[in-house]
Amino acid sequence: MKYIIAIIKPFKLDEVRDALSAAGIQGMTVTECKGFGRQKGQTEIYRGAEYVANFVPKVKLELAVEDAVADKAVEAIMTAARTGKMGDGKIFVTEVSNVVRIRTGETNHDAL
Amino acid sequence: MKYIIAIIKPFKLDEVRDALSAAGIQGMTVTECKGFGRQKGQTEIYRGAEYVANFVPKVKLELAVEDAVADKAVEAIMTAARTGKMGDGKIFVTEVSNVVRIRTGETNHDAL
Amino acid sequence: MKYIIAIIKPFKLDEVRDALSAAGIQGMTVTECKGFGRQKGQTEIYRGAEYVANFVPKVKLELAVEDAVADKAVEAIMTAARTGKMGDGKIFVTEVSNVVRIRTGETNHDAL
Amino acid sequence: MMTMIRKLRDTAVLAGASMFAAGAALAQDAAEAAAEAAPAPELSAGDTAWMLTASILVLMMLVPGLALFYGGLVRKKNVLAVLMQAMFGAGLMFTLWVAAGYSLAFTEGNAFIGGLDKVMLAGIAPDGLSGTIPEFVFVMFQGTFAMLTPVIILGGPADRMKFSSAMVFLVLWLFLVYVPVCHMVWGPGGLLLDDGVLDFAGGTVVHINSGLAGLIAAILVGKRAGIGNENMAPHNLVLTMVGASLLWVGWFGFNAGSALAAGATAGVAMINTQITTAVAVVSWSVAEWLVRGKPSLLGAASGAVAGLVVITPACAFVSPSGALIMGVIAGPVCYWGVSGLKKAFGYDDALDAFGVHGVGGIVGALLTGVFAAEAIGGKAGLLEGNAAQVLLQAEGVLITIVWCGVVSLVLLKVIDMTMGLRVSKETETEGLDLALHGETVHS
Amino acid sequence: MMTMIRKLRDTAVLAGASMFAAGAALAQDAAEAAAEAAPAPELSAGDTAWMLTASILVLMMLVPGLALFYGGLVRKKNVLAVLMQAMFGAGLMFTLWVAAGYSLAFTEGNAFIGGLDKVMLAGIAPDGLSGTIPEFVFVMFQGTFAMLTPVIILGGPADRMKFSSAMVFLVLWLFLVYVPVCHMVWGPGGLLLDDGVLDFAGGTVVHINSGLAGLIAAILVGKRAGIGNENMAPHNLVLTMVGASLLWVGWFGFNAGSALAAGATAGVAMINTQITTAVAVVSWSVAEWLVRGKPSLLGAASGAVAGLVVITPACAFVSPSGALIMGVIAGPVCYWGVSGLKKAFGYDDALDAFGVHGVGGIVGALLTGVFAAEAIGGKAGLLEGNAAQVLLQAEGVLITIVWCGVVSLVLLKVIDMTMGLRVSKETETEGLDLALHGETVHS
Amino acid sequence: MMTMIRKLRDTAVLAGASMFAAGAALAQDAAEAAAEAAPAPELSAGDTAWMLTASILVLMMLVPGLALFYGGLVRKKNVLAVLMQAMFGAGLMFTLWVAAGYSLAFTEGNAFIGGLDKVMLAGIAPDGLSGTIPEFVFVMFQGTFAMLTPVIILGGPADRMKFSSAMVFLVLWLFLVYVPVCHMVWGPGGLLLDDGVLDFAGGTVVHINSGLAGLIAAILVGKRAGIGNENMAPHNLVLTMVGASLLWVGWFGFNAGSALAAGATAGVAMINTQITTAVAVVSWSVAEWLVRGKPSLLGAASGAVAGLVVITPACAFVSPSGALIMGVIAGPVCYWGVSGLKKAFGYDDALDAFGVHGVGGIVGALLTGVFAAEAIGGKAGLLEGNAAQVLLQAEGVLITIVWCGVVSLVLLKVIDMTMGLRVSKETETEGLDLALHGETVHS
Ligand SMILES: Nc1ncnc2c1ncn2[C@@H]1O[C@H](COP(=O)(O)OP(=O)(O)O)[C@@H](O)[C@H]1O
Ligand SMILES: Nc1ncnc2c1ncn2[C@@H]1O[C@H](COP(=O)(O)OP(=O)(O)O)[C@@H](O)[C@H]1O
Ligand SMILES: Nc1ncnc2c1ncn2[C@@H]1O[C@H](COP(=O)(O)OP(=O)(O)O)[C@@H](O)[C@H]1O
Repeated sequence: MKYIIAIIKPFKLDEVRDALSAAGIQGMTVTECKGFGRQKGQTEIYRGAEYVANFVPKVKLELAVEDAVADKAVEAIMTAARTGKMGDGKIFVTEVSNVVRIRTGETNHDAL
Repeated sequence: MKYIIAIIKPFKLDEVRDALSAAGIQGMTVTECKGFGRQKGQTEIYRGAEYVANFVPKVKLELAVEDAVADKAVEAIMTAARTGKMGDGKIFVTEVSNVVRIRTGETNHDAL
Repeated sequence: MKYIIAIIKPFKLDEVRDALSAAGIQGMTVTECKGFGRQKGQTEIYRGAEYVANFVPKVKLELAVEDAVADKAVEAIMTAARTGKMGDGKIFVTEVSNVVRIRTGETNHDAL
Repeated sequence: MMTMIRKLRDTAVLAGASMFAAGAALAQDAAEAAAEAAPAPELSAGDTAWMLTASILVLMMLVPGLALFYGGLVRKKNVLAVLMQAMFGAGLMFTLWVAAGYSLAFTEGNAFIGGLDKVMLAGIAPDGLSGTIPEFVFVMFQGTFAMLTPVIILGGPADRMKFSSAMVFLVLWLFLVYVPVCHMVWGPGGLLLDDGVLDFAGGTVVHINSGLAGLIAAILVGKRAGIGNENMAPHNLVLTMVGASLLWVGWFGFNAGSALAAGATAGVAMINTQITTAVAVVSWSVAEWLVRGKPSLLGAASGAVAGLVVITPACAFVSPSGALIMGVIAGPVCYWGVSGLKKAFGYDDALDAFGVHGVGGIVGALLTGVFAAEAIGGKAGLLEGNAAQVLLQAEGVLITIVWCGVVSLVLLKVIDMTMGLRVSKETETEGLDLALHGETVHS
Repeated sequence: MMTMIRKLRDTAVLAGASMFAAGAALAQDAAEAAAEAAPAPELSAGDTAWMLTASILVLMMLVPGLALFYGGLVRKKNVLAVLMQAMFGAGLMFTLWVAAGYSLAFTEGNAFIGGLDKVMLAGIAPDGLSGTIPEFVFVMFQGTFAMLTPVIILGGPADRMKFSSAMVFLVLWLFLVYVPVCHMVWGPGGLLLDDGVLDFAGGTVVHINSGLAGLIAAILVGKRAGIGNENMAPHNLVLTMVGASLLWVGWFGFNAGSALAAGATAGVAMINTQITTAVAVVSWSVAEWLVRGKPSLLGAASGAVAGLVVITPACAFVSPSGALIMGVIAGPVCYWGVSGLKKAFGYDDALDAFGVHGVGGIVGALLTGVFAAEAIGGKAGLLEGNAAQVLLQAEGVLITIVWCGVVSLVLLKVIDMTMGLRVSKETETEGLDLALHGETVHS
Repeated sequence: MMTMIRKLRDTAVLAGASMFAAGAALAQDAAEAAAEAAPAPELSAGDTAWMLTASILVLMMLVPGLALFYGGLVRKKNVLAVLMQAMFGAGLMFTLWVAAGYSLAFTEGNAFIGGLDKVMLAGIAPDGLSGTIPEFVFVMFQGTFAMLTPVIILGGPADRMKFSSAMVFLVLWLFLVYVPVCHMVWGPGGLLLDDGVLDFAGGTVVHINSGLAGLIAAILVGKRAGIGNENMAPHNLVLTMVGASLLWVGWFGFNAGSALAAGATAGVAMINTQITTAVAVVSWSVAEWLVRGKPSLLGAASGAVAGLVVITPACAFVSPSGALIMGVIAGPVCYWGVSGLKKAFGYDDALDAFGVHGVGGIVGALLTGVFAAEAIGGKAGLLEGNAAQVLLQAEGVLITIVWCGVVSLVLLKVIDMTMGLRVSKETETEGLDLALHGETVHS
């Protein structure tokens, strides 16, 4: 199975979630994070000083999926999260060797 | 070595941590996150409107362990985190190829 | 490609980021988290009671890098994040099988 | 006729000004004394002490009161922008008040607007009196009303209106709506002064006025992006609750302060204000409990504000029992204003400027005509057989609605066509705090 | 000359009602008595100005003062529920106060309870006086005490008590504990009125009463789930500090307002209140510094509240030096109340309603008997040779404890058996904000 | 002797106490009336009502006002430490004020310091008057100034100064700087009392004094670690805005309260304070808008404080137009104080104690000499041809700077050499809240 990690713009979260639902993805986990990349952060001004935030607010999605669904999921995220501007984010695909549903103890495919 | 990612209900964190300690696990990292799955979020009411939060507050545990301990760790989490109700969470097991302890530079088994 | 996860002390973030930039790393993602390990948390006092926080505030860095750069990145993090005191943190290296840049659809090496 | 009106007005202003007095002595103490032989009124340290305090309380209603009430209701990315509207708006409005607003509202002119004699407060001496208090204190007290009212409007188009356009609008609105209506209602020779409309502390001038303008602005600026899909829940009801509390606390400066003296009238205004507010907290919450199954803090806090709005025109005219019934009505009606009514018409009055201030203001104005008790404020209402009072009240409401509605609409249209009312989609997405003010909350 | 002044002051103090006056007639009857021989009391604009302000200040102690003080101390998931208790409780209590509470407390009846003559404030005219202020203002002032006191109780069972049960309890408690004790202590013909117990601003009626009821509620509702294992640390001491500050600020309305006039007695009450509070901030912090190694903000803020509670009954009776020593005592003793005492008995008084208000109230009542200075308030205490006063004070404490204790216990037991006191385990886990009120803090 | 002191004190107080009186009757109404035939002054309930309120307002400026203003500006890990400095500092300073500060400042001694007659407020009777108000109220009112001023200093070295050292410094500074300067300026026989320097409400004593000490402390304690690299942006401007609002609200107690009576002078002080503040909100924001492209909430809030500081010495001396121009100046100049000036010299005045209070205090003192209008406060300034007044003002500024500068420097050096001024690098990194006070914000 695959474990997909996607970094996206926060305001795209609802759209991406809907796209994944449409693609049949049942579950995911979301974390607020800060990104560092080509997109530069907003400048904050205070009193005389100013500070260019190096970090930009992002949202991280994590979802475990069947191998077969992985491409569709990546595709769905990519389409829904894209604005075409810098900072749209990245998708990372890794392997997961085992998945367990805590409630039932089911594992692997059954646990998804 | 294994890298275990577990999504659990926030109020179970203390119990899970104790269970892992009992199983001899020395360290772990915890992040607040929001989950999307079968369990539905609470409805918020405000003025005339209402909003069903799709996301439920969760806590994510990450721990790197020796291969030999992995099953025991999964077991411990599963037992301690279970309430039997929807939304108890998931455990994902992945591979980690190298671990480094920053303070000493030790690697792999020594670093855990 | 490698996916490096590093847990460090929060106040070391700026130094580590600079070190990685110096090593040519273009992007990374940062999450606030809480660590559990040898370092013990601060004691909070309130009214008559007190509570030893088991968890210590940490920051988690995630970065996908070319295999060739991985060691340099680990090295850079290790050097910049080290204070020599307990709780300096850990670095975990895992494999990532695919990387996608959402904005362009580029994959793998091009996406980094 | 004109002189008669003028004379009546002078008496009224001296006797306690902030009501339609129509020959009645309402601020009993001062009024009666003045009424007798009318010797030159003297400064009363007691009245002055109260009016210094009352002015400060009304200031506190705006900063931080209303600012927090509104600030807690928006999403986190926009909270500083809301606070900025209140803080900058406060400074700007009072500056204009001193520059010309006070003169145009409170000196003689025609039926619609005053004159320029007291521009920059010219000619007011430190020992010049307004009734039994220094005129400077009266300028301050009235100025705090003129600061607060325009900022209430911005609850309607909150979360998406340009800061610059909002401020330009407030400036024009102050002079073209607030000042004229204020002059008509309270100023010497004002159009409505003779009609006998009852409005003790500003239900018309402050609440109907601002609520309606807020509605129009909300409609013209358009709905918030993402409404219906994204979570627009108030980001921090702690702030909103603190704001509502400070509004409650400060409103005594507004209502009891409108007696312009520390006497019996202030006492009546205080107890009635407290009663309607307390009851409306309960009645809104209970209505919500019945309809939604849960009573919310936002409901209780909104109920307090609704009660305060509703009792504002009535507070020196009705009996405690009347105030209690007004509280019973205030809660559910304004709750309907922010839910049923809003849903029915589909506008996006983001922070319910109209739902609470507009609806509450209208209801309060009308109910004043119903519950006015002769034994309390010298005027009988419907329940005491004077049905005409309700019609008078309706007249006051209508004139305000027409004037405010037309002028606000024109002003907003013009601004929309010139500088634009709304921020860019990107700014709205990213949040106004960073985009407009270069700041954000780090916690 | 000096004696004349003193006499005048004594009259003022006697006429200033909010204390046990040793054979004197209080509040109205004081006024009435004074009315007989003296000329009919007239409205004083100065006194009225102060009492308008004082009433507003006591309101601010509850919303947002106490609400924030308590709100910051709970976990984040329960903060809105705490604020809701204060906001809704405020509305509900004042509604009942007007409906019947005031009449039952402050009109003549028997030794335990007043009559129903002024139900719905019937018969009070705008120009009706209570001493030198409008009676409506007196109703308001006393009403703010009646709003504040019951809500203090809810600090004990905070974080786990059902909202509905809490409100039902407050309603019953208001009528069966607060009103009778208030009548006994301050009302015409009240049981304790003649005994000579000194309680200037309500140490007994407000603090012992509420603190004890809070303790009983905390015990009956049971301990918070997870206590000892989970982190129960205050989620946001910024709120608590703001709350403590507003309590400090507002308490002058409470204490100096209890003089019911802007005169010498109010001045004494003010300076003593300030002294004890300031010193208690230091003494609690230093005690904690010595015991724990660090002085905490929560300690300093709690010290302020402890000082305010302790000086409440004494503020017009003791000298500044006495107030200072009371401050030295207040801090460490209440610190022990929230630590040693609580640990010894093992109850879970979540926000230390008893530890601060109960313990501080008792200590303050007794110390009033120790430090009362004839030159200040006309009554000598232990240090001036009148040991009997301490016994009198103890009597007042005991009667309050017995009455309040028994009635509160019965009420809570009955509610527990009928509707239940405690939320479900799930609700407690998830947080009261979402479960009970459908809201949460997003920041 | 005693009577002589009393007489002197009364004279001083009657003359309007909180200003350099120069034989002129500044609190025109009360003072002049009293001065003529000068019968024994009597307690005025109206004046007392106002001064009770004013004292409470100044208290609110510190807790929670200044505490929040500063607290929002630091990083989240240090917010509780800032609040603790304000809360504990408040308690400590007032304790010392009662113990000896009041006596040393306001009884007769030599030109630099008073005597010990009223240590522990000995000899003050409940009916003792200070002008037309109880002396106890005067002690309280002045005490709130003595609480507030030292805490302002701590904005300079915020985020890195040891709590213990800070408190030791405040204790010494209170007695060696605040009390002497206060005595020189306002006390009987004070050095500057006769010079004719105009300072109505404490521009010198409070703002120049504290701002300068803050600068010196900031320099001696050194720069914050990581400044320039790490994000030092204010963590929560909501708190700062609330703090600024409460400073604005409370400052009327400070300025209009300094009239010590509810009369014409208080009215002038109120309107001028409001005008300068409102205008400065706008002028700072506009300056920033021009320079930086965006107007920030922090700018608007800072503008309010700058306006308040600048008008403080002038508020009863200038006309409304003068106040308006002072507001136009106040904003940009203090904006430069926190940006250009600070950058030029490279010190790390973390929360701009000097940039706002120091710069604003100096500007205000000088402008008072420019805009003083005889028709308002009885003294002519530069614009009315009295150029000498500006020199007098400069003298006042210089003497304060020298005294405060030298003593503060010596005190800080001594503390640095003995107990150390600065926390360890670890503590600074980890945050003062946990390290010094064992607490943190969980939200
Ligand atoms: N190598 C990387 N490893 C992990 N996260 C990355 C990496 N590169 C970029 N990111 C994440 O992706 C986000 C977007 O990247 P950025 O370079 O700003 O834009 P784009 O992907 O459009 O070129 C960053 O803010 C960061 O969170
Ligand atoms: N495929 C997935 N990938 C990542 N996280 C998941 C996935 N499915 C579920 N989760 C996480 O597990 C949590 C629990 O899942 P849910 O479906 O609600 O209950 P259950 O596991 O009991 O069936 C979710 O809230 C989410 O955080
Ligand atoms: N096995 C582990 N898996 C995941 N994270 C860990 C593990 N062990 C330690 N950590 C993280 O590393 C941090 C530092 O570890 P700690 O044992 O305190 O110090 P050190 O690494 O210096 O021995 C912890 O706070 C935790 O966040």
